[in-house]
Amino acid sequence: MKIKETAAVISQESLCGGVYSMWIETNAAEYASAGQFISVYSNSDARLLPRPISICEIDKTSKPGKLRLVYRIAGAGTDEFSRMTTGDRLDILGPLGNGFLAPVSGEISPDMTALLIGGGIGIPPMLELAKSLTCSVITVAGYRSSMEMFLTDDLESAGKLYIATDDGSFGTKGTVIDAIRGEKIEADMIFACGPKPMLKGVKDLAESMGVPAYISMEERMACGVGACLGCVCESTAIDDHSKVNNKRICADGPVFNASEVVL
Amino acid sequence: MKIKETAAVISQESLCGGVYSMWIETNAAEYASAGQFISVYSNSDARLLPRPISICEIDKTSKPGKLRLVYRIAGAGTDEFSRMTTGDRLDILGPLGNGFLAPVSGEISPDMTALLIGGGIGIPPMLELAKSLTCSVITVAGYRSSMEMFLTDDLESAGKLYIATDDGSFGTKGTVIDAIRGEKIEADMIFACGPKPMLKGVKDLAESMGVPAYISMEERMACGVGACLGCVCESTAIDDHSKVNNKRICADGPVFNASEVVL
Amino acid sequence: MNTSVSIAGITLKNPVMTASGTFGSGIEYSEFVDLNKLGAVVTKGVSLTPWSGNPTPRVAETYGGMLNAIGLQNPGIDTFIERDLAFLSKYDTRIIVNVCGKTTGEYVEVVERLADTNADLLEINVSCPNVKEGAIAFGQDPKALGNITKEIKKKAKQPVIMKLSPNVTDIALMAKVCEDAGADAVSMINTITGMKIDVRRRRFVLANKTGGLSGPAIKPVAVRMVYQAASAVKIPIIGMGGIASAEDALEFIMAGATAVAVGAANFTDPYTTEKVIDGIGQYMTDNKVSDINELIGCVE
Amino acid sequence: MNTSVSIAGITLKNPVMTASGTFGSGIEYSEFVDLNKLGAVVTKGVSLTPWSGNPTPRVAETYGGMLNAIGLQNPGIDTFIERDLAFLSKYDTRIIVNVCGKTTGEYVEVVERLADTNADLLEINVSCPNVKEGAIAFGQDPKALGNITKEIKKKAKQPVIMKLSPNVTDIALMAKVCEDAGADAVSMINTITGMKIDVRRRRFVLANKTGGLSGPAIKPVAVRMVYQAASAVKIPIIGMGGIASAEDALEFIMAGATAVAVGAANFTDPYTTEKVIDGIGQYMTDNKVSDINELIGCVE
Ligand SMILES: Cc1cc2nc3c(=O)[nH]c(=O)nc-3n(C[C@H](O)[C@H](O)[C@H](O)COP(=O)(O)OP(=O)(O)OC[C@H]3O[C@@H](n4cnc5c(N)ncnc54)[C@H](O)[C@@H]3O)c2cc1C
Ligand SMILES: Cc1cc2nc3c(=O)[nH]c(=O)nc-3n(C[C@H](O)[C@H](O)[C@H](O)COP(=O)(O)OP(=O)(O)OC[C@H]3O[C@@H](n4cnc5c(N)ncnc54)[C@H](O)[C@@H]3O)c2cc1C
Ligand SMILES: Cc1cc2nc3c(=O)[nH]c(=O)nc-3n(C[C@H](O)[C@H](O)[C@H](O)COP(=O)(O)O)c2cc1C
Ligand SMILES: Cc1cc2nc3c(=O)[nH]c(=O)nc-3n(C[C@H](O)[C@H](O)[C@H](O)COP(=O)(O)O)c2cc1C
Ligand code: FES
Ligand code: FES
Repeated sequence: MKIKETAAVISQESLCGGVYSMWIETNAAEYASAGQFISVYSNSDARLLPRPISICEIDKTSKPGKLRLVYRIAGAGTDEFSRMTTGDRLDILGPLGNGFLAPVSGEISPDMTALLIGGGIGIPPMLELAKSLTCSVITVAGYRSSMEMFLTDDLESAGKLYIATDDGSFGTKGTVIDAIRGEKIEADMIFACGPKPMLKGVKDLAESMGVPAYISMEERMACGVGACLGCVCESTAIDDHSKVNNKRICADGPVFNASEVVL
Repeated sequence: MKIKETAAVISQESLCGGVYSMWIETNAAEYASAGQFISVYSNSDARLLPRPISICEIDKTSKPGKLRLVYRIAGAGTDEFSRMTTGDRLDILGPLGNGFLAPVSGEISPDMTALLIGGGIGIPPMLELAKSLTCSVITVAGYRSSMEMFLTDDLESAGKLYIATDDGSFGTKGTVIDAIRGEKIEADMIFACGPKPMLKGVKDLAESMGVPAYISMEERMACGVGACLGCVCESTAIDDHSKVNNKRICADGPVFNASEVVL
Repeated sequence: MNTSVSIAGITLKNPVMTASGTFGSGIEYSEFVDLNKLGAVVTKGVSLTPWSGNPTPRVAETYGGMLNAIGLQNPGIDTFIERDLAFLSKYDTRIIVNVCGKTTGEYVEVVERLADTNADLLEINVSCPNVKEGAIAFGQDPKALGNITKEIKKKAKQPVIMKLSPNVTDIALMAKVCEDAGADAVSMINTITGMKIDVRRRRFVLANKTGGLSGPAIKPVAVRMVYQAASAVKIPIIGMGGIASAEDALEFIMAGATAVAVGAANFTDPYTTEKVIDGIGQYMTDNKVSDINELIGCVE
Repeated sequence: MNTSVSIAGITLKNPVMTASGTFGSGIEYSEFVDLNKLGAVVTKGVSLTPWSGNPTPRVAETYGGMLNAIGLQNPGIDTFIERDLAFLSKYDTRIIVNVCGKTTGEYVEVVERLADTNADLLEINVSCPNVKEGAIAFGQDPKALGNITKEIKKKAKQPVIMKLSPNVTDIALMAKVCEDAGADAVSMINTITGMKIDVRRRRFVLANKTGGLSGPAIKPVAVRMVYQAASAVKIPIIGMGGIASAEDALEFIMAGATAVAVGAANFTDPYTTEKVIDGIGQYMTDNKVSDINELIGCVE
């Protein structure tokens, strides 16, 4: 169930340069699961399209529940969000899309190991996923440098955590793939979110490991619900909706089996 | 001197249904005089043109000084202003235009009597004028009904006050002109602000009394400073700016000698 | 209080419809909006065969509006009839099918395929700025517009609405050409061609370079065009472009539109159509208007 | 760092000017802006004799923009030369005189009267949507546009900029026509014709019914037109339409504009021109651009 409502900001903190963490109170939390996202609307009348932001953590213990969003300032909209403080209100629509667990429901047993791979601002959705999974979890997070690391404590308390940094200032020097190869990490399935080059690497990795990879894709959106056809990505098979090779990231994704999409 | 700045709301109160009084703190106060106005900008990015609002009271005792605006909700912009509370910020430009006293400077002596006529939302600028004048002041204020009266206490403490109401629920039943005729008010000069039909009546009254009338005009504005030629009114003589018969209300007015303009 | 209006003999329970391409076939938004409340659902442009549309990014935000260059991705008429028209048949609302094509022949074939379906009206999109062939090429040339209108009218079983492009010098002329060629109605405006540049990266924001501008930003242009067209033709006009509130819709109606469509505003608030419908009712009550038809073209 | 650009041999210290009609002749805004900082001041349209313009209301606010129907009120060329050009002569900025008329003859006469003045460039307004005669009638018809350009070029002592209307089907064609007829530059866009209706009163908000839409709302259309024109002509383009920030200005420059003008944004913030100039400098520093000319038309 999707909800459009005015949510309240519960707290906001800066995690590291340009990256913020915001908890909001919203009825949408009740229906949310790891890997879904919400559309966040600007309070400026100049900016009418929503900003899609992944759900980083879900708290269903209260009613209305709470959602955590972790985001990087990328432009005017996220800049506006970063200035919000407790009690501020913002319109949201969600939860949207299909999360990480939908495609694997019933396929995960407690003795399995899931490998979660996050790159940069693709890391946040991995946290709720790590917390939700009922099997062993190994997370590999990639950052530019030790100065730009965030969510590491949270991820560590939700499973084993490896870190890669581009400049080697912390953990493995190189990419998440370098870290996985270097640490000889094995797993039964992979979940990943991050920049396209990383997702390509993940796809190749999964193929070489012979395990499925579920990756979260990104594209500019308008409706967020599958109606406008703004946010498609190329799919390997004819898609159900338009009978071409275009899956709608907002409605058919954002999580896809890596074998379904062309990267 | 005109100032564009972000002013702070000091206080806001509702005077009667739909009419609000707001004090703002702004450096523009230092240069303001009765009958001038300020351009008030909306905080909505959808509304880019300012709302011209007359200066109702000026407090130059502090630095920055303070301005009082009394306004009626007429649409989205004034509605937005009415929701502001202490500490809110709004952009303003001003003071703009020529006030009531510019055309009569040096011509008023303490033994004279000035008749101030305000109709509806044209009443606010009369308050600062009443307080500024160094001669006797008689104010006549016209309202729709006793339910919609505002600023009467303030006006009373700044001079003699007569009231007319359309429905006769307070004071003279009828227009301000009816009240003046009924009370046989005499004066050496007239200052007026209000709807056009009232200003026409004032012009005729002044002619019959053989005294000058200074009236404040209104028109939709864009620049507020005389550059765009949006806010003209027809003048009896060729105007200086465009050599036609159009005075710019924002720059040549808003106060005109009634004989200068065609009503 | 009567809120129903009629277009070419087809009665709509109220004048509010969805703008083609912004509401799919209603499936996705039916989670938010009771489709039974709508005057009509106007479906996304459908062509003879599946079209895959343009590369991404396909959408961009602009000040008070948005650009899109979807490029008419659609599953083609077969799937559309089977799935989308079947879905809509469950609802008590009018169905307007938006038709696109690369050649007159393609348009006509789609129109013929729709003949025995539950489509109530056909809206012919000759104004999409985001595809290279067909579409806007017909919509910017009076002669081509007249010709395609005539060809479609020859074969169409349902009344035909020609959807006009605002990217023309004289919208009244284009409306008149349609009327003269037999169109039952015209709708306007499709999007205005625009462009956005990412100055940091020095690149076009849209993969297609240009896209169609829609949203509140364009409303004054759309209202003006409806007014000009209404002064030139007698056939009904469906007005759209930036409608986000009942007041917006009423501007179009007073300018001369018989019905209106809500487009980009659905993306900002999926409940917009219902709010517009309720707001029009409120306006009529407040202003003692017993029949919405009194308001059509009433501006002075 | 070089911020100067050149239009028909006239060098501007930076590419930022005021848009005609939004800045008077600079007198009023000189209280806020140091005119010496501007690339050029473009003055309000001036005609042969004083024009009194349209009835009021002449301006209306729209979503992210505004409508105006001033109707080219101006004191006529005599007063203009005596007062306005004399005022501007005190400043170290380029002077671009915007010229309007009802007939080709009137345009030409104004142009001739400006021959021996301190005007650096002439901008010919053939695109004002708010007057019945002249203006836009020339700007919407390629043949008329070519003719008037030729006639003016015959007599003009200063380089001639033709100011184009966006209310056309093919802006590239209009720019090309001007280039072929000898124009030294083109500027675009003038306002897009729009309308606003007060639904409570069921009346046109503007006395003139229609007005010209400007402001941030129209920027994507303007950028697109500059890009299309830049692809069609070699003469310089002055871009405008919704510029309120340095980023906005840079969009136009990257689309192909050699210079830009700030219009309606002056009304929202009288300091806009200075902010745009400073912001462009900042962008160049941040992005290590040593010459602004490198940015002209650089979008990919
Ligand atoms: C499914 C999904 C999940 C996402 N989750 C996160 C997250 O958890 N944390 C986070 O920091 N970011 C996330 N993003 C990216 C985020 O949406 C953009 O950074 C944000 O929209 C930028 O908005 P802005 O106004 O700050 O930037 P601007 O560049 O000013 O935005 C202008 C427009 O472009 C769109 N846009 C710009 N960049 C992107 C982008 N990369 N993806 C999609 N639209 C974009 C905006 O939505 C807006 O419409 C996600 C994107 C998607 C599609
Ligand atoms: C010199 C001057 C002094 C004024 N002083 C006062 C005052 O002291 N108190 C007060 O309540 N009102 C005053 N007004 C009127 C006030 O400016 C309008 O009521 C206000 O602009 C309406 O804005 P809105 O957004 O609420 O209405 P909307 O109708 O939504 O406004 C839309 C647009 O129309 C313009 N507009 C609407 N009505 C008017 C109007 N009557 N005059 C000018 N522009 C208008 C707005 O500025 C805005 O650009 C004054 C007007 C002028 C010209
Ligand atoms: C994402 C999107 C897709 C569109 N697709 C179509 C289409 O398939 N056929 C069509 O005739 N118009 C299409 N349009 C145009 C709209 O139907 C409408 O004419 C235009 O957007 C103006 O209305 P608005 O400002 O309310 O959005 C599309 C518009 C948008 C924003
Ligand atoms: C109030 C006003 C008056 C204008 N007067 C003129 C004019 O006299 N001559 C002209 O060529 N353009 C005139 N214009 C058009 C502007 O110069 C400019 O082309 C247009 O407004 C788009 O730019 P903007 O969006 O930055 O305002 C006027 C615009 C406005 C808003
Ligand atoms: S954003 Fe509209 S279909 Fe995905
Ligand atoms: S509002 Fe611009 S001249 Fe008065």
